[in-house]
Amino acid sequence: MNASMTIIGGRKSKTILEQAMKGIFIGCGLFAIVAVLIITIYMIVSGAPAMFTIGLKDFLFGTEWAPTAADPKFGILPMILTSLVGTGITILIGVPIALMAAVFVSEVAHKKVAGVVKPAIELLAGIPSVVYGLLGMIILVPQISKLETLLYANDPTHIFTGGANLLSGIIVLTIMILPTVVNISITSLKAVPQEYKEASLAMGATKMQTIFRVQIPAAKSGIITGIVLGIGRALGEAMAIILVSGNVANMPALFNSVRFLTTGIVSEMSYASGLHREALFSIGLVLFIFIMVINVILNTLLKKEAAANEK
Amino acid sequence: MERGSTLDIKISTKNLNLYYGQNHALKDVNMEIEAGKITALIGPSGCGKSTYLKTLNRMNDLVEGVRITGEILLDGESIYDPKVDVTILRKKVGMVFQKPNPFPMSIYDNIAYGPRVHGIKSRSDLDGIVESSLKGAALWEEVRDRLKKSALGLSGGQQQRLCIARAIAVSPEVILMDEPTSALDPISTTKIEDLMSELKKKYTVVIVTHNMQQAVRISDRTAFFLLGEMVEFGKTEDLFSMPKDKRTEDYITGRFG
Amino acid sequence: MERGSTLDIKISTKNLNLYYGQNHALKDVNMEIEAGKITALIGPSGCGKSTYLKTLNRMNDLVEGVRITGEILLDGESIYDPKVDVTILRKKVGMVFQKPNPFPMSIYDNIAYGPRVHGIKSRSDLDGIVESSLKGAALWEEVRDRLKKSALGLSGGQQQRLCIARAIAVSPEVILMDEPTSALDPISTTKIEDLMSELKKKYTVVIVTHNMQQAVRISDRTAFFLLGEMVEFGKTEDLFSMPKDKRTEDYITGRFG
Amino acid sequence: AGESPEAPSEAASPEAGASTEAEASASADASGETLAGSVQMSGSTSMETIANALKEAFMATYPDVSVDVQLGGSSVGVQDAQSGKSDIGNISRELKDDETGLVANTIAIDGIAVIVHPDNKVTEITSEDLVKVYTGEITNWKDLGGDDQPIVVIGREASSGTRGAFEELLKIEDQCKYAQELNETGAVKTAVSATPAAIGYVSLEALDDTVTALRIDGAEATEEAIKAGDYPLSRPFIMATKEGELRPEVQAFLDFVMGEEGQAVVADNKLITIS
Amino acid sequence: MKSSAEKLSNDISLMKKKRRPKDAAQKFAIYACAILTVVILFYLLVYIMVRGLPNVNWEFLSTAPSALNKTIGILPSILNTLYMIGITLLIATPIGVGAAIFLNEYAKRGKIVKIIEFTTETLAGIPSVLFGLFGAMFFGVTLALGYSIIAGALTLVLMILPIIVRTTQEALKTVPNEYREGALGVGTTKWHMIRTIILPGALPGIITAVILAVGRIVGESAALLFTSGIGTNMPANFFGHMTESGATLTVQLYTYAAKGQNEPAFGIAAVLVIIVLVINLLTNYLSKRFGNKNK
Ligand SMILES: Nc1ncnc2c1ncn2[C@@H]1O[C@H](COP(=O)(O)OP(=O)(O)OP(=O)(O)O)[C@@H](O)[C@H]1O
Ligand SMILES: Nc1ncnc2c1ncn2[C@@H]1O[C@H](COP(=O)(O)OP(=O)(O)OP(=O)(O)O)[C@@H](O)[C@H]1O
Ligand SMILES: [Mg+2]
Ligand SMILES: [Mg+2]
Ligand SMILES: O=P([O-])([O-])[O-]
Repeated sequence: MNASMTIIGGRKSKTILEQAMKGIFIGCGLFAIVAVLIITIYMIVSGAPAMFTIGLKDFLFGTEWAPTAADPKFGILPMILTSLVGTGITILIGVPIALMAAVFVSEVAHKKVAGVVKPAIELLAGIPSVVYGLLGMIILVPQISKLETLLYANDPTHIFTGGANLLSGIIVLTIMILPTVVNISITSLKAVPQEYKEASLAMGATKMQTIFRVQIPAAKSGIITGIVLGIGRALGEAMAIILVSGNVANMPALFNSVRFLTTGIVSEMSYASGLHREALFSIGLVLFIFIMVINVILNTLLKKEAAANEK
Repeated sequence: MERGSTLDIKISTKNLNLYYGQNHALKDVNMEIEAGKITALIGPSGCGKSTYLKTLNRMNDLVEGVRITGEILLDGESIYDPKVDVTILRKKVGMVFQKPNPFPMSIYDNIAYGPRVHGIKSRSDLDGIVESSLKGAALWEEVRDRLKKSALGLSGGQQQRLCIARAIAVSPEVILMDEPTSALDPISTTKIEDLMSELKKKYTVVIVTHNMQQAVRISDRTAFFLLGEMVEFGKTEDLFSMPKDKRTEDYITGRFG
Repeated sequence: MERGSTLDIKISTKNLNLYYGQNHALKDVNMEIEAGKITALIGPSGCGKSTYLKTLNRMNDLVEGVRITGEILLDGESIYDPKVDVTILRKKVGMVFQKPNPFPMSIYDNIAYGPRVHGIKSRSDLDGIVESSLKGAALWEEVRDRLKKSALGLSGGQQQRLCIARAIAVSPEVILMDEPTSALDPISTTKIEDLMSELKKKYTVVIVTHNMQQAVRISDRTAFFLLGEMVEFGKTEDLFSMPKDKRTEDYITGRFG
Repeated sequence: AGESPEAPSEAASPEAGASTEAEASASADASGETLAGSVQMSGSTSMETIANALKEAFMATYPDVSVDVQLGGSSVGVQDAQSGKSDIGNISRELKDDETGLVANTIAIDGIAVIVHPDNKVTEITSEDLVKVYTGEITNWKDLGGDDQPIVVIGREASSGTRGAFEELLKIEDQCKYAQELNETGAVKTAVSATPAAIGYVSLEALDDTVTALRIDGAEATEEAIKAGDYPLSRPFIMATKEGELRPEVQAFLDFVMGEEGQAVVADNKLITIS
Repeated sequence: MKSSAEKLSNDISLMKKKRRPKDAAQKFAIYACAILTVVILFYLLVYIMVRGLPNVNWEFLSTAPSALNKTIGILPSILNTLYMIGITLLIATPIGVGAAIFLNEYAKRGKIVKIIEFTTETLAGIPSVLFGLFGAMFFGVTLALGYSIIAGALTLVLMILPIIVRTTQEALKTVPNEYREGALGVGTTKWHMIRTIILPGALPGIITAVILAVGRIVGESAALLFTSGIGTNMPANFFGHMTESGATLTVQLYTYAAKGQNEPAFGIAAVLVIIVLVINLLTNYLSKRFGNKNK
């Protein structure tokens, strides 16, 4: 506490601790970079060679997946298409429903109703995805089977799936992403400044006009984030849909037994060896690239949007 | 515009009481707002100025637990009648808020929003309305080249004039303004004050202000509120030069508030 | 305390320039701050008062992209020398901010925070420092019974005096205050103004204020800043009664700002 | 001579090994109480129940040995045992010619039951028809004397020993047209029990009353029919180990399984013991 | 078609209610979707509980599954889940909090921050199957950890790191800058300031981060199936157990579901719903307290 000490120089030990802590924090920060680098490199190193051994065209556009046959085939087009179609339809159905439900909770519902519904949705967002798979397997698949029998009764060429098919997979995925998208949409709708709503109503707009023309557009970036998350969840989900989608690498059709990129990996991961195992890593790499591309595209879109709004 | 030509009273308030739950926020307010004039509402913070203003276009309906008794007539029609279509009411009685609140969309779309809501779709009609509204709000020259740009890029004062233009765009009869300049710098404030005298040529204006000089400068009538009561109401010059009520006098001479 | 007895200058600023990225926020400031006096910095918003104040204890180091040229000497030692230990500098040059910012801990711990940082551990020493600092900030009587209570429970004015006490607790030589009363009510303001004249008996005080009356009331020297320039600096009474610069005159007569 | 490392692994019965080696080397594996370590098994899902039952019985005797059972199908058992990732590979079929380097310890014989939904009128099938059903030549139950409903053909994943044995025994390798490929014996059983038009194959051991086992070529799917050689679909349960010397706890486990106690567990699980 | 002048005309009584078919349709859509969502979700919740709770009894909760006795119990899975949570958090929390501190308190806006934030986002976007794939190979084979709880936990560390970094960053941002200035103004060093002012202020947020991470760990299956496996042995040795295979509740639920053993699967599902409920209540409670404190 000696006030007349000089301000120059001073306590070495303190600076060493300072520097050490700073170093530790930098290290922690770099950890994420290292992790992503290792994962990326690992995926590429283990996934890329097989693609070339098999031939990029045969791999990506081959329609037959028979890795253990005497004359093995490694075509993953059915899985790619299944993942794209499955995720696409899921989002197409799930997002509007989720958005409307979010509007209901945040704008329309009575406080008390919202007070019950919101925590329930949060609860369902937190439930492990396998539980949705289990429920789909028990509740949904038998019903879809009945529907299938009804629809294809006179079609001798149809291979019956017993309800375990793309349609079941899509329904399970849709229900699974609902809570996530609803939650995020509620949050972003709530974040829309009250002033926008007031301004719109004060001009004689109705509540619905206000919701659809002002509030939803203003919440757009948050809602899109929710959609991105939903896409990520749907595209990346494995354990829930492996239980309900039949798991044969057919081309996607609602009543076909199908394999997604994810379930393709999971179902053979435990026993694949040699080129087969490498091919699974290649599927992983394809999935990885899909996710990256979607994230990057949507993020740039979002940023552009945000930038445009600021100008 | 002047529909009620037989009568100069645009809005009349009769025994208005308003409760926020237990909080009795407006107490037996009686007041007649003249057409084509600027009426200023003054009073210390929390006295109910904003609350009263919001009863005039039923923006209070949004607040939960609000209870209202008494009557407000717009051109002789009771605005709290259950049969009233609130959207028509609010089209007739526009509002500008304390904090400029343009929508996060282009300048053009901000102005066109109201007309579109009321069913106008034709591009040329909209173009015309946008231009005339912006001119009416003295903003046209500044933004004519950037109508497609986001309104959030405007300065605070410009944003507030945009909000005025947006309110004008649906051809209201009354414009309510809640401290429209309190968030602005002096230059923007002057611009908006200048605009007011233009506005009253076409619209009936009711303005809340905490700035007594402003009330004196721009308004024809002034009402002084205190603790939910309308204490005094009269010609602005009279109210400030020879207040009838002791409380008004105390307030305008700066003894409280 | 008066270390520089041969010299009355506590801090001298030489050709100080400061840039926030592209923004040239301080332009060639030269100024000598006398020991044991209160120096007030006045000027319109954005003129660089806070910026200059923060250069004096290097709080600007926290801002990204700051670039500084020129020199500031504290008792003849350059404070921007690379060898300087900033923590010692800040111990010597304490700071009180515009918004009272007590830590979310007890009153006692708030005051003891600084001394603990500087290595004082003994309970009785700390007790002594806490008491004397609170007395020095004229807060002791009001809080002696609630030292263990959270500082966030104090009123705004008390919180600000607590912050002054916290600054005093490390026995600084200089205390910088950035509009310390602008967030306070008149009574609290008076208390703090009264405190100032006490403080200058022991410390060199530099205060930023937007209130010219306050500068007149409390300061010995006043510096007028405009657009990053130090326009005029002199005895407070001289500066206000016969400003040398036209711009100073315009400002203190209320023609702008 | 007392330090002979081969001795324990060569010992035919655990009792004999234990009593002779105990005094000689005083090694830790000498008695059940002091034997410690871990035994890693992986592979067949058909063998999951028996493997877990044997594990439990073994760990009751040797509490300090931790036995772990992982699944993945018989091919995983082959690979893991070959690579040394597991001590024991569980394989529910014969080893193929190219699966070398392993000692095939057959611990039991199991049948493969062909199962249908309990409501299905069809209760028996010839092996020729079975081939046609699985290769997609017959697609409706009415062609087999059942109701007019399309057949849902359920099978196992490629690494399955059950599938391997089934397809090999019927000589339809790589020719099956499956509607569903499931990863576990239990999953096939559940799927069949939930799908009225389904047909599937599972380990005999997994049978219960949620499904009906078809008679094949007139023979019931039972232990007796298999022993008598009437029922065509049977295969061994093999616990394969790497050639060469085994760790004492692994050897002890195998000895236990082959011994009386182990075979009693095997019998309890409706499997045919090796005698 | 009315002209625009007519449409905006004020010659209309307030009492003339307009008919708005579009509004009605939109309202209908909102209600329909909301009811659909709510009905489905509540039905599922009730279904899980009705089917699951009857299976949950003391024996179910307190024993290991036995193939010999044909009984089912989830105690090992409960313990494995706790192991998984413990080990994962022990590693991920300091790293995540440290990274957040670096980003919020030390780093200057610039490339490195952008890269770290980008990679954190990337980590958050990678599907858990890929973590499983990577973890099984990298930790299981390359680092020779095999099927073990530790291999699973290390995999999960990578997965939950983004949650912890982001949530902690948010928490750090809510610590008012005035505190930092106040502390530095009396001459404290940066690390001391972080330790005494910033971290205590951000603590509720960090706890929230940890709870969110727990939720993620509890719910994970794909990343664990191939890393920590499906073992259900009771831990015999506290530390030794980490190197053994161990199924968490969710993994065990999956294995039962995959085998078609639905009753125990629903039993575990019911237990998981209750766990998630507790986690949500905790986060809500914390964020409320946290939110109020800063007002
Ligand atoms: N939404 C609300 N819910 C409950 N009470 C409210 C609400 N809005 C205002 N009040 C209360 O009603 C009273 C009047 O508030 P009002 O906003 O009308 O005051 P004001 O005169 O506009 O004040 P200011 O000058 O601060 O804007 C106050 O006591 C206020 O607390
Ligand atoms: N952290 C910062 N980064 C960039 N520019 C800044 C920063 N702080 C201040 N400035 C800019 O520097 C100039 C001087 O600001 P400063 O805060 O010193 O003004 P001031 O005189 O204290 O004003 P006020 O009376 O409003 O507090 C202003 O143009 C301001 O925008
Ligand atoms: Mg107000
Ligand atoms: Mg300042
Ligand atoms: O799981 P399998 O026994 O069929 O290999």
